[in-house]
Amino acid sequence: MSKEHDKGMSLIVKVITRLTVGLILLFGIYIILHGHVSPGGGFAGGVIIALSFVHLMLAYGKDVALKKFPKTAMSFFESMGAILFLSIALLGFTGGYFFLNFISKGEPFRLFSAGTIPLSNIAISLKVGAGLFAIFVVLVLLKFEWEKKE
Amino acid sequence: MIIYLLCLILFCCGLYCILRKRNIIKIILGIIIAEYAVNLFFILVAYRMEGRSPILSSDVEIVNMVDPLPQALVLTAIVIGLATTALMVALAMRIYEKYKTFDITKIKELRG
Amino acid sequence: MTATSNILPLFVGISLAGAFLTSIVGKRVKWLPDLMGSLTTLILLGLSLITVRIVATQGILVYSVGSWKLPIGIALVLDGLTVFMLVTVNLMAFLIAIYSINYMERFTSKWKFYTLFLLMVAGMNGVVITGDMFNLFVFLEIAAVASYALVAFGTERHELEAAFKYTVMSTVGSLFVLLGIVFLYSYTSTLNMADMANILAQKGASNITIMVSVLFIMGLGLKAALVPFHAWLPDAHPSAPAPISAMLSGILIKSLGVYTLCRVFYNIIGINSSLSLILMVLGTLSMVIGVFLAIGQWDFKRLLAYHSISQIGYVILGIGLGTPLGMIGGLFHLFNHSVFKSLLFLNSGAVEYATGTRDLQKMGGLMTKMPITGTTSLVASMSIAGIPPFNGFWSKLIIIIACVQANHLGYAFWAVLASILTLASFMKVMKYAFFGKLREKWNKVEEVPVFMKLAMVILALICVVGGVLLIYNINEVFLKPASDVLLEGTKYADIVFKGIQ
Amino acid sequence: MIELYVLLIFMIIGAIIAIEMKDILSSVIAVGAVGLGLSIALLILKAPDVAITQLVVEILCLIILIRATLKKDLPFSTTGRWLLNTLITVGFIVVFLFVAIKAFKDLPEFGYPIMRIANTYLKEGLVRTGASNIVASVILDFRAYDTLGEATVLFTAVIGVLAIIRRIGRKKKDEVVEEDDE
Repeated sequence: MSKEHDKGMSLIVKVITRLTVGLILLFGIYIILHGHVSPGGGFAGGVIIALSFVHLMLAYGKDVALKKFPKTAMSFFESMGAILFLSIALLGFTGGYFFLNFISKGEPFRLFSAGTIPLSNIAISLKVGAGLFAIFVVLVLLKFEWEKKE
Repeated sequence: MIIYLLCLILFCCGLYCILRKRNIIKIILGIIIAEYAVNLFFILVAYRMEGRSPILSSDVEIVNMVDPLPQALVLTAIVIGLATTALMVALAMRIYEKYKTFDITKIKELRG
Repeated sequence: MTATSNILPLFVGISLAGAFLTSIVGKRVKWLPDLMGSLTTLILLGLSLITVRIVATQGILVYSVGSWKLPIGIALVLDGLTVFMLVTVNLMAFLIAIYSINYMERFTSKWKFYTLFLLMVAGMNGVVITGDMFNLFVFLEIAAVASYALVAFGTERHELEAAFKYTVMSTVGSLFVLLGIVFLYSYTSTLNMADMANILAQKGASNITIMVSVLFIMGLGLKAALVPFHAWLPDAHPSAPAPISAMLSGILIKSLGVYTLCRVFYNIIGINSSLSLILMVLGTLSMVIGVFLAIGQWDFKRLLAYHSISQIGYVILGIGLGTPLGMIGGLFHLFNHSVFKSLLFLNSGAVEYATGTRDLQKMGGLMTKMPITGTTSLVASMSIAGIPPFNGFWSKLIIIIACVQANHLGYAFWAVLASILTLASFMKVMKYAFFGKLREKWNKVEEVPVFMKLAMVILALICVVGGVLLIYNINEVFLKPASDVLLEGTKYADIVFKGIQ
Repeated sequence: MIELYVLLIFMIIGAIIAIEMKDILSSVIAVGAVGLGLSIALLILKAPDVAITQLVVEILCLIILIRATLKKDLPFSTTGRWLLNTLITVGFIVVFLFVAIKAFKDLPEFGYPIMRIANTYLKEGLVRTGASNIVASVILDFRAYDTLGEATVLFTAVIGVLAIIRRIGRKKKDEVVEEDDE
């Protein structure tokens, strides 16, 4: 515990981060799930999820953030999101068309409506969240050659 | 009319930055500004006077919505811009590692 | 809508699935990326050969993605020109994927290479097959973003620098294209190419058409490396790994630049005499300036890159002429150029693989040590220089005859001059690299591994028999439908609308 | 619509500051201000989806860019033919704007788009896709193929960044290199 406190920013930032990071994550999930009834959607929600982890990493340092969301999980979620979205597209062939919205549309204005749209939102958000956090981590952890020697 | 022109002036600011500045990060900033301008232009041509946002409500019927298609396209364009920017920043940081500078007049191993 | 048209979305779907699977599994299993790369491109090649037959028997095919009919959804269109480009792209992609199996052993992280390679193929297939303006932009960006990363794949200093230069110029090009699409959307309120062509034809000429033409010439000129916009090409193409140089020079600048330019100007905006003149002048400038810049080069790949600019000039000149003969010549030269320029880049890669240098002055006498590389390179050089009976001769001949027929003797003169200078330049390459005295340093040089040889030999065979494409029967199903699409001009719209029913 | 003009002028001033500022960190923050202005402008133009996305993308871009520029040396140089090159660039921009102004006269007036296709989306979007957010129904149903492309561009960029960031790119014949895969 004490070792964790050595890295990252000051105590005030850490306490506030602990309070807000969960809320940001939750807000991201809310935005994803309600993408088809209110503004937002998979992409914006995915970026918000990535930002919540970025927030954690800036405040606590890389070790804590990478323990919560390890690199292997990142690349897995990224590829899975992409494959999931492509499978939704290919599953449309069951109805005869690429990208056919093949699930019943349901009752409008409800959370469970609009066929494949919420599913696509989830797939995209997985991809975007994991992918953008991966880009951030890779760029932040990039140590220059001459920095290593010092 | 004037508003379209202002938007294209913003685009030209970005273009000037790309063409004339000699610093890698400034060039990236120029591309970001130009992208913003194009995205804004796309939304501007979709606007309708006294329009409403294209989200239906279950209680009241909303008339006079703005054009939803450009909004969907701009969402795509923003993501593409982000992807290009991330790639360019990665390239810029690797170049900095190799040359220890962002100045492109000093980074000239290749002849034009 | 028939069952056969379900083949259309597969071109993008299969290549994307290949790329995603490679990125998941390829990390752990070492041999899998090679297999995935070759297998995916082989399937795509098979599918594209099937489409040749489909278009010959059934005519144009239109596919509505997600069952949304033409103006409101995205339509995929399969016509003669699309088939022609699909075959060219997938044939080259397959051969280059085979070549990469051995060549990319010299690089780390092979799975990243194959993932990006397949994404680039997906982007090019998507650009070629789409019938929607914004969709074209999206797939253009996929291919372009993948190529930025691939140019920097060696991560040495000059490679990073070249990749940055390429990225900046190409992104500016994309922004111009996007701005052009915004103008077109605002003016016509549609994104479908056929619908757009109809409305533009109804509204007649206006300032918008001029503005959009300027934007597209700048944007797509940057992608195709026409002469005022060519500065990135001589850096980017030599810096990439050899298979990627072959992809970039062989098909990327053609499918992103030349194909899109043709599609927009002939089928959507509609060609007129001033646009045609601009295309011909740009083509001639590229042709002559490219070859003059190439003569003085001593770096093998850099020399080839300048010749790419020059040869793209021929293609644009032929297509810009606007006569049926010029059109066939331009498209035929496009195909031939992708064959022999890919082959030459693969040869340069083979030489680099064996000796570790690209400097022509340091080579010499390699023919005795590397007979297959030397022979295939000789075939490709004679092709590009336009010596009968190789394929390059026929296409150049057709373009020059078309120039003379259309009473443009000046352009014909420049075309002949550029051809002679190309010959001189490649005689230099042959003399310094493959003939002459063998240097002692190269005594231990060995011929390259089997897959590299295989790819080069197949390409050389295509060079030798390429003239066959002009024989009446084959021409009738492959080249002529492609040039017909361009000759129809804005009537393209009616044909697409007829195809939807 | 006066607020839109004010915002656009604010954005142009922000862009000019970003271009001309000597300190790169200040430039990056000025670009952040431009992006924020854009986000508010999108909200005024009734595009809430795009505004949210623009805002979050802006934040992420800014963090990455600040990371890239922090504590780096910032040399500025002007090349020999500074005046000539600037004149050519400005001349090009003036010609470009001149052609654009002519073209604007043929565009539909601001605030009155044609909306041929868009009316179909507005009328039938809810019934045929079930999503009350028409923008969501366009990006994920009517034009889902574009969104597949968009997701692929991002995927390409991630793999591309991973490829560029590799410390060792080439290896000699039969050399075994430790590969740090991420």
